[in-house]
Amino acid sequence: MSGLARLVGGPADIGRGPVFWSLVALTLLGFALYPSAVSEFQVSNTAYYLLNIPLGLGMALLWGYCGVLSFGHVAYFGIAGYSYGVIAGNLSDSPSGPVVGALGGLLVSAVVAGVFGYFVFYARVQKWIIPILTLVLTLLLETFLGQTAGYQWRIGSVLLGGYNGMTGIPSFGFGEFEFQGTSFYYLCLVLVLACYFGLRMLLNSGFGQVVVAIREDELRTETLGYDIRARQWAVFVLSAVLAGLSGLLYVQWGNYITPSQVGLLQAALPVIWTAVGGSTSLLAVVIATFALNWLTYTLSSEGNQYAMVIIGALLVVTMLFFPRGIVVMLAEHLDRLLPRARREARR
Amino acid sequence: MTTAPMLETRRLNKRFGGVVAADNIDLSVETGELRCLIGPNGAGKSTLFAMLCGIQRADGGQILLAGRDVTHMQAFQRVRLGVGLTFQTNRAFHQLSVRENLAIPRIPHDAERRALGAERLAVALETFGLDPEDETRAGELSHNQLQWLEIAMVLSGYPDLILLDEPAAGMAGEETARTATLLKRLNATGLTIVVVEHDIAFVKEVAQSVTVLHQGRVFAEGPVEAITANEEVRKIYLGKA
Amino acid sequence: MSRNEENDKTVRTDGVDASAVPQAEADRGTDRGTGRGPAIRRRSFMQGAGATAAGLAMPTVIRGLKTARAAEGKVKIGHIEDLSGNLAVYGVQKFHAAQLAVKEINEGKTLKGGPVGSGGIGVMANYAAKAPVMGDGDKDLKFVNKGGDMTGTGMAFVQDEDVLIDSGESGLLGREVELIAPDGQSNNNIWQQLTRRLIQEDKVDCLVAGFTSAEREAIRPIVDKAKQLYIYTNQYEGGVADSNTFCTGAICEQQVIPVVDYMVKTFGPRIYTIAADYNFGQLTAAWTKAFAPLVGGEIIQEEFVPLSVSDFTTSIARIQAAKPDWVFTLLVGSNQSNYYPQASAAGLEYPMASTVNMAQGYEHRRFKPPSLNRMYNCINYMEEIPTARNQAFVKRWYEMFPDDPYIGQMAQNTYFSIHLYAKAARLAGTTDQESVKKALESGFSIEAPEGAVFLEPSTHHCSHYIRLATADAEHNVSFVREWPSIQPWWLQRIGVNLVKHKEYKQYIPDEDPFFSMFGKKK
Amino acid sequence: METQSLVLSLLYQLGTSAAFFFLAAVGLIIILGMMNIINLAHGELMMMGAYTATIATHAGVPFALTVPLAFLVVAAFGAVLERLIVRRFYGRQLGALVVTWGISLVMGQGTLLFFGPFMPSIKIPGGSFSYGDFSFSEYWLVLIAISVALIALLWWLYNRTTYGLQARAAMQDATMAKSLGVRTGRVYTLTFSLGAGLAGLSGALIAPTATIAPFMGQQFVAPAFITVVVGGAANVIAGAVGSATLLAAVKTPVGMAFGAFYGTVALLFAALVIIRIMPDGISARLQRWFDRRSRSGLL
Repeated sequence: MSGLARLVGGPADIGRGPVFWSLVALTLLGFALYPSAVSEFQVSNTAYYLLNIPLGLGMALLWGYCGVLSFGHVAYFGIAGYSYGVIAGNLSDSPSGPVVGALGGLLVSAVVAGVFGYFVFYARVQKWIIPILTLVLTLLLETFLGQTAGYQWRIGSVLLGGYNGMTGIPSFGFGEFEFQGTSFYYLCLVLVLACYFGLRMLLNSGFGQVVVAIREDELRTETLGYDIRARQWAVFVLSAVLAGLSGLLYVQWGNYITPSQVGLLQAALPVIWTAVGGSTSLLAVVIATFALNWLTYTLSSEGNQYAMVIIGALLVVTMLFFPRGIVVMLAEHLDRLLPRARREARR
Repeated sequence: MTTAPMLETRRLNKRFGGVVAADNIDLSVETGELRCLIGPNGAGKSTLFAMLCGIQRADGGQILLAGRDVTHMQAFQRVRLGVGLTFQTNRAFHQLSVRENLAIPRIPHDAERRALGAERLAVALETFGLDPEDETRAGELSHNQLQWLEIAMVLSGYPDLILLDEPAAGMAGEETARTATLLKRLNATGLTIVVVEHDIAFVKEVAQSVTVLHQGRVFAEGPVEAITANEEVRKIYLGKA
Repeated sequence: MSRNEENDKTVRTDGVDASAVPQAEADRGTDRGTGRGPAIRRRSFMQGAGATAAGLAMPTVIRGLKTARAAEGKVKIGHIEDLSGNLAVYGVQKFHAAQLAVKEINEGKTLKGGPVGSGGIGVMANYAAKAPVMGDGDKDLKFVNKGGDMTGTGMAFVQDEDVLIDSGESGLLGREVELIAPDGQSNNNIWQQLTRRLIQEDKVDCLVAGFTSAEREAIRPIVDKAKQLYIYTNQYEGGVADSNTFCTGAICEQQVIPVVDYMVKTFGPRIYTIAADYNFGQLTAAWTKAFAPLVGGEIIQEEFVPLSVSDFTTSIARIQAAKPDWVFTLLVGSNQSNYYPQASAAGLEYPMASTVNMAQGYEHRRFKPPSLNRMYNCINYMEEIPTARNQAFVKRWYEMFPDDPYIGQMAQNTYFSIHLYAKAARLAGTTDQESVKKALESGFSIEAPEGAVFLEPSTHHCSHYIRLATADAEHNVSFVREWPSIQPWWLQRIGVNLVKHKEYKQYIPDEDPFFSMFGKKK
Repeated sequence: METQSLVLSLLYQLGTSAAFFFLAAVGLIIILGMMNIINLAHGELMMMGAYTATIATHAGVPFALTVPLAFLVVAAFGAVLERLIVRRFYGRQLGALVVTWGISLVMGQGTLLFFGPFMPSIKIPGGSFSYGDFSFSEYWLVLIAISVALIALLWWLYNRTTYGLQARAAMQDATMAKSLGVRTGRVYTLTFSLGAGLAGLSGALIAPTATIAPFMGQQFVAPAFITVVVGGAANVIAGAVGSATLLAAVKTPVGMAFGAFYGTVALLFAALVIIRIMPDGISARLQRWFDRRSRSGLL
């Protein structure tokens, strides 16, 4: 195996062997051709399912691979979204406004996550407290943003907009070109692929191995000479940037963001996607994020008042029968059914 | 001036609530020495061990590594100075393969240490019959193999001093002997070894010198024969003290 | 879903003459009105006249725009409200209102009303120039509560009792009306997805949607991109100037000013404002602060409460420390409703005024008396309005939805808004959206259950029949004062004219120099 | 007189606020603090208690009796929940989190479908009295007293009864407890059911002061979690009492001086700071303090 193939195809995620990769290729082909087969509306809807995936991936990285649960990652989603809105909105005359805005958005969420992460990890705060700390942070952010309705909350020419949210956020683009509809869909698709394969390679690298080692046994890893605080911090910031990427795509999709995007209800969602798919696999989280977003929309689109009951019951059943995540456990099952493919994969 | 001892503690203190776990412990281990720390349950062995490797903070006193004060250093910083350690319960990564376990430790950049470390690791792998390219999941190994794997794993970080907490716990006679052989062979390469042990037979087998801890204090210290013959030490072990 | 009876389907043949339908309605109105009081006859005459005037104007306005889509197929009304989740309380009411309106349209019914020209004279002609009798003791109150008395000496105006008349066709323009009503789940993201679906996939002819301002702002960019005809039926903070959006709910200037005026004159000038800490609360508080000095009032303290707060002990103590004459409560959502029982139990007995409670979430029915004792609220609709037309509406509602707990202000707004859309489409003779928007901009008046409502063309907002409702110690509701028509004037004052200049934004009071002299917060 | 009544009012606010935090958290103290189950359905259990009390009151049962009734109903429901679902998630904290979230969705929306969007509330028992400028609700004083009684009862239950001892043993080391003959399965069921029942009880107690609606539980979730986490795990009961008091002591004066927005922000900020400087929670700090006192012979 060449170095690159080993990085991509390594054991950090489920799915190895030619059968798997041909399935992936087929699925990708399907996604690539999808816009030409359906209406503009379905394309934009599918883009929405896709744009949530980096947030889910960040969650899988942090929780599934590093063992740190954040209940407030939507804070970075929101921070990136709002920052993009402020920067790109103020630079709306400049052709590079959206690009600067996007970079700025990611940078701001990385900085906030960096400061908060330093505060948490370098103090060696107990692990089970981290979810609550992160949740409190995002609730603080929501409370603050909710009351920014007035003119004094204007940054440059952009109003934060309070609870009603920030409107008129520019779409992403370069110069004259704007990502909208189908092109936005492809933008999401490419970014999701980049995130997925990037993370897969990262986790198959030495860095990834140490991250998994930290999840398995912090003390053991530290006494092998690793500063686990620095690694946890780095993973935290990286996952916050991924959440921020979703936030950027979200505001570019709807040209709009509200404080409820960083509220309690939204905060639980990435955790749910990750748990349902199986937190120990990137691919599982990708699938679960896509599927659950699709399901939520489809049920509500029917105007069915039982939608929430169905989703709730589904979560309970999934966790009862697939405690380590539905995708992960199905994959393991499949693995057992196909012993030959498995042996091949080992090689 | 003589070179500083590999490991030294000065008036090390630790309390838990009302219990004194370490009471002014002075300890000195020379480079190349193989020292055993023994003592009955509750003597303060584990606390001392935890303080040496930086898992617990001392309330007072100093810890020096090759003459360098490491009292306020984090565990990983001490490891980078050349300490390796194993725990009482096996803490190899059960989810990872043997190869991955051996690949995880952080390797120092110093070429001299690398060469020496690689040699020691090779000794360990040979003694235990471990294959460094083995892709078997560690969780599938037997208890003995896991214990050995953890020692090999620590050695893959190329340390100058290893602290082992009951390395032969739960092993049968033949395996215990193999572990003892390894410690002696490693020691012969100049590696400093500190072993916390319960099993007097094992101590007799490997140790050159022994420190006895009792109620958080250094109770006795000396060559292994003198200590095992000591009447007071026997009393402690039989609970008569 | 739309529960329409498929019977009596008198499908009209093709192209409907633009002016014929309102004319026919007006005629029918005259027939029905025969033998009633003179006022009604005059009303019918005016309606006819309005229709004729519009008919004259129409050829240029509407006919040229008749690029209608094929007349076959159903007329689709998209309706998004929250049927589940936190806001379902209000969403389900509004959904039922839409179902009722669509059912009536399909059964060949319409509300009275028609285009009356951009000045809205048709509305005002219905009333005498003299101000209505003000409530000042039992004697006079009765008159107003009954909506006037034909033979009484204090009579100032009169309203039609029977406003639901035959439309002359079943359905709309000979087509059946279909309601497509997905569930917003109290989640802004789903709102955006559903709006895209209704516009791009279902290609609805009219979108009626939105409870919170956040929901409206979430979907407005999508609406504007598609130039979708959109009706927002909620009471809100005001300021939306959007060529595609028609706001049929009451706004600050229609509610805050009358109630503050009344409260200052009745109870005294010292006002304590406690408001929800978000756009609606802050902007309404800003209106209060700006207006109170003009009637001699003074805001002695303002407190803004985050939406998550549900324990009001400290706020209650602050009010007691401030000793106001009355408290202006602009609290929103079910957490914040807790204020009322908590204040009552703590012995807080100041008179209260509001523009949000009772009419939306029927707090006077849900909370045990006397939590809302001496609560005064300016509303455009409450189920208790004692007029005959409203009682008939309430009866129709509960025949269709016998288990509903209450008919709120927003539900009534949705109800008349959908009828209003149908009338405008008939006037346009097509469901082509640009044509219908033009028709809606022709100065439309409709006889809603609350009273006459006039859609003001330049701002796309409605004049409303505003009543000052109050609850007593037993939570009986009475109406102490009425304003038969209050115009939405603020957007006009700052120069918005959507007929002439297209706009797509929401103004906030800070953009108005008139407001800028008052600080907003703290 | 002026100052006196202001001080009295501040004390009263502090008491009610602390009682609110404590009541919001009391069920969670057991379920999160002791069993380590992140129970996101906590709010819905409180909602269920509130509905039970409200329905029973409307049916003519005196309010005082509906409170124990709510305890029993929700405790029974909790026992069923534990047997059927929750018991498979011990030691799997995050699985439990998702499952309880699912349960909360089903309970909230199910209540909406079954009982409609609102339920007429019940009257707050008792009247009010005033002193100086301020007036006070008698019912809240009763709630403060009940909170104190609950604290005492819980302390007694966990420190002086066989069940309490067994429960604490089982939570610390299930295998060990099992080998000593403790029927851990039953202890878990009892404990979860007790936690659920307490949530129901406090839901019923808060019901008269709240809007009775299907999603009313959501308002308690954040305060409850913050209270328990700030309290810490060393001694969950003492911790929760300490943190409820401390949080109230931050929120009340700030809220009184600057208004509710700053009160809320101060509360959340205080929580962040406290967790940061006392990662083991207030209870660990308290315990150390007691230890020192007892060593020096003061206690």
